[in-house]
Amino acid sequence: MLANYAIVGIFLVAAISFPLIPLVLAFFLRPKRPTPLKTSTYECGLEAIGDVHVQFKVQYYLYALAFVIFDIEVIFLYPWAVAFQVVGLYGLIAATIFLLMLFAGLLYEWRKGALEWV
Amino acid sequence: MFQLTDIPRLLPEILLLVLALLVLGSDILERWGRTPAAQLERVKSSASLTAIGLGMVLFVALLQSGYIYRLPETAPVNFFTNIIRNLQSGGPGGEPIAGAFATDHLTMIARLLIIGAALVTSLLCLDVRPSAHPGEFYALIIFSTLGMCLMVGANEFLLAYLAIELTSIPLYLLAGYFRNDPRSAEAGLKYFLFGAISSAILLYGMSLAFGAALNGVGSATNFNDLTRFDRIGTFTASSGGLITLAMLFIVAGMGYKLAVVPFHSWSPDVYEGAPTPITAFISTASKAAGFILLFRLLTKTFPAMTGSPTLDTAGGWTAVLAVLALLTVVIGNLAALPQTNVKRLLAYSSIAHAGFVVLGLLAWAAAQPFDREQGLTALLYYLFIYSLTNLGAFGALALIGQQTGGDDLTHLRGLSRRNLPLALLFTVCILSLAGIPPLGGFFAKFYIFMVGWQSGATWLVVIAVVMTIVSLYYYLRLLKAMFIEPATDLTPVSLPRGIGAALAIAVVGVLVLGIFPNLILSVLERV
Amino acid sequence: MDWLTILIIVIQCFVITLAVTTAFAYLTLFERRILARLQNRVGPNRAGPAGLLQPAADAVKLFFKEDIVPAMADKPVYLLAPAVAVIPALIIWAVIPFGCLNLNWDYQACYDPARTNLWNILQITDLNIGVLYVLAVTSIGVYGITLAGWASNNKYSMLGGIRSSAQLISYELALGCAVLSVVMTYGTLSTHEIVTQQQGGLWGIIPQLLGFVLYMIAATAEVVRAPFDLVEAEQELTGGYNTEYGSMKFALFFMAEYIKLIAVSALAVTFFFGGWHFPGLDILGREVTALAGPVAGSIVFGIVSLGAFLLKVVVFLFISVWVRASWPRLRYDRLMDLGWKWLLPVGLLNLVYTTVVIILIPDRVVHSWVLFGLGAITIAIAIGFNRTPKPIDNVTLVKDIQLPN
Amino acid sequence: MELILFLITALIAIVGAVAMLVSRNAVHSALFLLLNFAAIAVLFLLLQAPFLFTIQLTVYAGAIMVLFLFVVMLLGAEKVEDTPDRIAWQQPLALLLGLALLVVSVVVGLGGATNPPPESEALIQFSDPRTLGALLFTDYLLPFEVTGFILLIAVIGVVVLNQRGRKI
Repeated sequence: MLANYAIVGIFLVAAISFPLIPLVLAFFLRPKRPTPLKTSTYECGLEAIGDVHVQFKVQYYLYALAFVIFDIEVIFLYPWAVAFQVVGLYGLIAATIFLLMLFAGLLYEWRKGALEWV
Repeated sequence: MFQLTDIPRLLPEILLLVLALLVLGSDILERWGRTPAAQLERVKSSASLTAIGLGMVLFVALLQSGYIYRLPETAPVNFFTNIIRNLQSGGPGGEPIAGAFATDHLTMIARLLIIGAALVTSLLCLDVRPSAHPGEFYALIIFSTLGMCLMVGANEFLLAYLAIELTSIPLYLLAGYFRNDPRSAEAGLKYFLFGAISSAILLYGMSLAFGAALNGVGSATNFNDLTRFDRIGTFTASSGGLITLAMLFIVAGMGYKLAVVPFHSWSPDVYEGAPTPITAFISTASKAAGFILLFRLLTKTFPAMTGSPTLDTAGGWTAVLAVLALLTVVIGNLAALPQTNVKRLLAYSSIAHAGFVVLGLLAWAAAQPFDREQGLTALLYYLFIYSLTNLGAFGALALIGQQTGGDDLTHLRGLSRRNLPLALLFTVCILSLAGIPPLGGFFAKFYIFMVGWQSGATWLVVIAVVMTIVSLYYYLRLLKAMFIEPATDLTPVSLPRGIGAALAIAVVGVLVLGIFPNLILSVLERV
Repeated sequence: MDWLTILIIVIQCFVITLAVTTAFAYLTLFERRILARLQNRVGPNRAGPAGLLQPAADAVKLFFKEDIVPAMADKPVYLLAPAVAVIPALIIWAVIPFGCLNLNWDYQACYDPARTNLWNILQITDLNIGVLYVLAVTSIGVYGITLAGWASNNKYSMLGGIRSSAQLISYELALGCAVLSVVMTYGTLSTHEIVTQQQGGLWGIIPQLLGFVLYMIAATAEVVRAPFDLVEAEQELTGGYNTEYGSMKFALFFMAEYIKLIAVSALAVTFFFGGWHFPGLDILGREVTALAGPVAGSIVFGIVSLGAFLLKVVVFLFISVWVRASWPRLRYDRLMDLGWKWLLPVGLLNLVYTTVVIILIPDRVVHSWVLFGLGAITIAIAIGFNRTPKPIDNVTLVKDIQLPN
Repeated sequence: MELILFLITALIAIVGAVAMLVSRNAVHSALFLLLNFAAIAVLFLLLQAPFLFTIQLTVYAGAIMVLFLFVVMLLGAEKVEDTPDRIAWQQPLALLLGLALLVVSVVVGLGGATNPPPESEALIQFSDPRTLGALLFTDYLLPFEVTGFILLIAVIGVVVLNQRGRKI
């Protein structure tokens, strides 16, 4: 079984070398004449004003939190998806309870307005 | 494998889940108005649904356990007896879900204790107004109760761990529920950080035990399998450092949850900052569940590592616990002496009481099986009395804090003139905590000292008795503030029905169980 | 494993990586030409015959472009981000079967779900958790964009980066649900097994019509293609997360996006359109084997299956370009609503359908068609529900204003 | 071979963890933690647990770390400020105790490994996601469901801690 993953490892090496080769090549080929104006931050063509850390909506963070939770729940259903024909009706009941929790969580967030982009 | 007969065995847990979803659903699916009256109604409906529901679950659990009424075999067959028969088929004995959960007498009794404590807490909460999200407040209490019920019956590492999390996560949220109050927010954060670290330590201990039990076939997380195959049952302290390390980690991890010195530093801050009914809940039900889980973990996973509390060469977990008990009793009581905030004072008193409870665990080192069982009985009795008393004390404090605007000793001044019944109820609880006869606290302490003595930890019992006398000082300070010191403010304090009922239950329980301990001991002895 | 096998594997890995990158280069040309046609233009046609050398010309240009690193940027992360974006896009390909060329020279082994006697040179490896591997790699793909946005130290980049990562994670859930329903239908996580189980014309789209629709929407959002390309909303965010990137680094981001697009199309083919299956493929394999021996049989089988696969992928790519030419961009709140309030609940519903129907009706063909019907009904209902909401109209129109006389 | 792989991965994991601790920039810390997660995922793979490998990547690397990055970026809290440590004696003490624990663990771990490792066939059978799924729905049913409850509570917690009861 590990052999399969070793092949993935080899492929990973290939995949890592692929972006690196053009980057390194370009590093030697391209001109390098940076000036302070060139390397300044772009902002509408004017001088950049203020810090990058403008205030972000807390909503981004709420979505990320909700994502973590639901992602775990969906991942947990994968072993069941391959085994549900083996574990049969009781497995179905058990998974239904689990799915119910997922639905309840989603419904709760929805009703509470946590999924609202306002 | 899951079987149909498992359903009645897990019935209280299933009902708790349904109740929690019901409370949550009734809150989010209803369109509540924005007016204060509508908001008040919203809180009231969630709170009363929780209280009534918990009462019903308690009733079902009580009926199911068969301690009050056991359906005779010869009873006629009709609709009602069928219900009861089916219910009681889930009575003591059996291990549902492939042995992951044990529904023995210990679980049954502890379940009653926990659901009862949750019921009293929900009564206390009838008059607390969560600023926002009232429905979730009550649903979280029920979820936490569900976690504790699973914790006391957990017969498997994974379930034990997850049950602890299911208990703790709602409690973290509840402790920090009033986000606008910096003390509550601090309590929530501190509780969470300490809880997370201690969970990690506990989990590490569990995985070490799992690894120590590893052999050619694999390992098991189930306690039965761990011992049945002699994988771990034969381990003693001298035979493997790994298993000793596992035991130490488990004791330390649980020690954090139980706020045993030196793992106690979170508890005064959390107790002080959390909403007072939640403090009551944390200090009673979650502690009781933790002790029972600790008992199960230690006796089932490390049966050959018991050792002796006399601190001889044998070592073992009783020796570790004896040291912890010594530290807890001494430091808990001494640190309570200078406190001026009543919640902090009671927090330290709770720490000290945890030290006494550990004495009951030490009894497992005794030679005779009879003495061991006595130890467990004493432990359970102590937990019952302590829970009732603490619920009463914190309940009264919740009311005082709500109506006088603070919970410092100064706020207690002249309470006897502002509301005598409340002062008297509070006094009974304080005296029971101090262990004054004929209240429950006295007999509980007496019993546990006796058991500790038999286990061989005589030195510890002597120190504990001395410390009990020391503790009288700070308990009496509370009484002095209430009855002797002059009041700065003489406006009467009203006693709402919810808190009144909760206090009455607690005080009556303490009195009755103190005077007639056999009422409950006859049940507890079945363990 | 002997040295020859390892050598073959190494060559295979590099060849496939090269093939995928070449495919990316020509996809850009393909897209530009098709878009041009759809807009009544001609598109790039000067470099080489019919513009076929255009990608090479682009590459040469990118190599010689000056590379500017903003002074305010967090240098290590800034340099790392493009690589982090490309690598996940490439390694998804490890489990996708592009065809079946059995080096043990037995074409029938391709139809064996157990993979006995199969050494498929047209799939890098078959993992028993292949589908989960795809999801895991996709979930790593967020980092390239997020880090690029942060490291540039530019407001547009930051906004674009955060926006796109929120979009990616939101649609990852829907994607997970859609893929989960496929896994449920075939009861396996191995991509090879999923393909073999679609033998005989009962392609995945029949039991999983709903799953397919969900997958296509979610996957399009995952690869930030139109109409979900808010990341590069030029009018609001200039270039989004790659505002401060130029030359080869920019090319790498571009590459990551297009390779992901091809990968997602290839996965759609694998899950819902029978992978490399093609009607008459097994007859062809049998006849050629009978005619010219097993070696020729499996080689012909392999080439034809690869061709069938590529053909299907090209159809998907064409649809993607077509969509880009026809549909306007979504507004961000609508985008989030679509992900969380439509795709996720419908995806969960689809899971419930799939389980219940499969457990109740064990017969493969019957339950496939029942699921097809259920899916079609659900899609119809969802479309019926989703009327375009009235625009919030709080602007007083000119004609309503009473002009003073 | 496997031992070498294990040692390399374990080393990467430790280096990632230590670098995460000492890095002064929160985003760099997060990236080092990511490296650590990836190494741990590979460790799972070496233990013949491919399912855990993907979970580690999807959940920890793909979801939780994204959340971390979001928080850091949203708060603009990349740079750690040097606030004077009010309890300065804690840090050396903690280091000392941690080292002591490390030494004890190593000694115990080297001395205590007396049991033979499980047969690799049992492990390979367990590595099949089907076996895992079947186990999850039979023997480990209760923990599985409890996980669902905990996740529901987590959803509640997100809302309770983040919102001031704006809607309903």
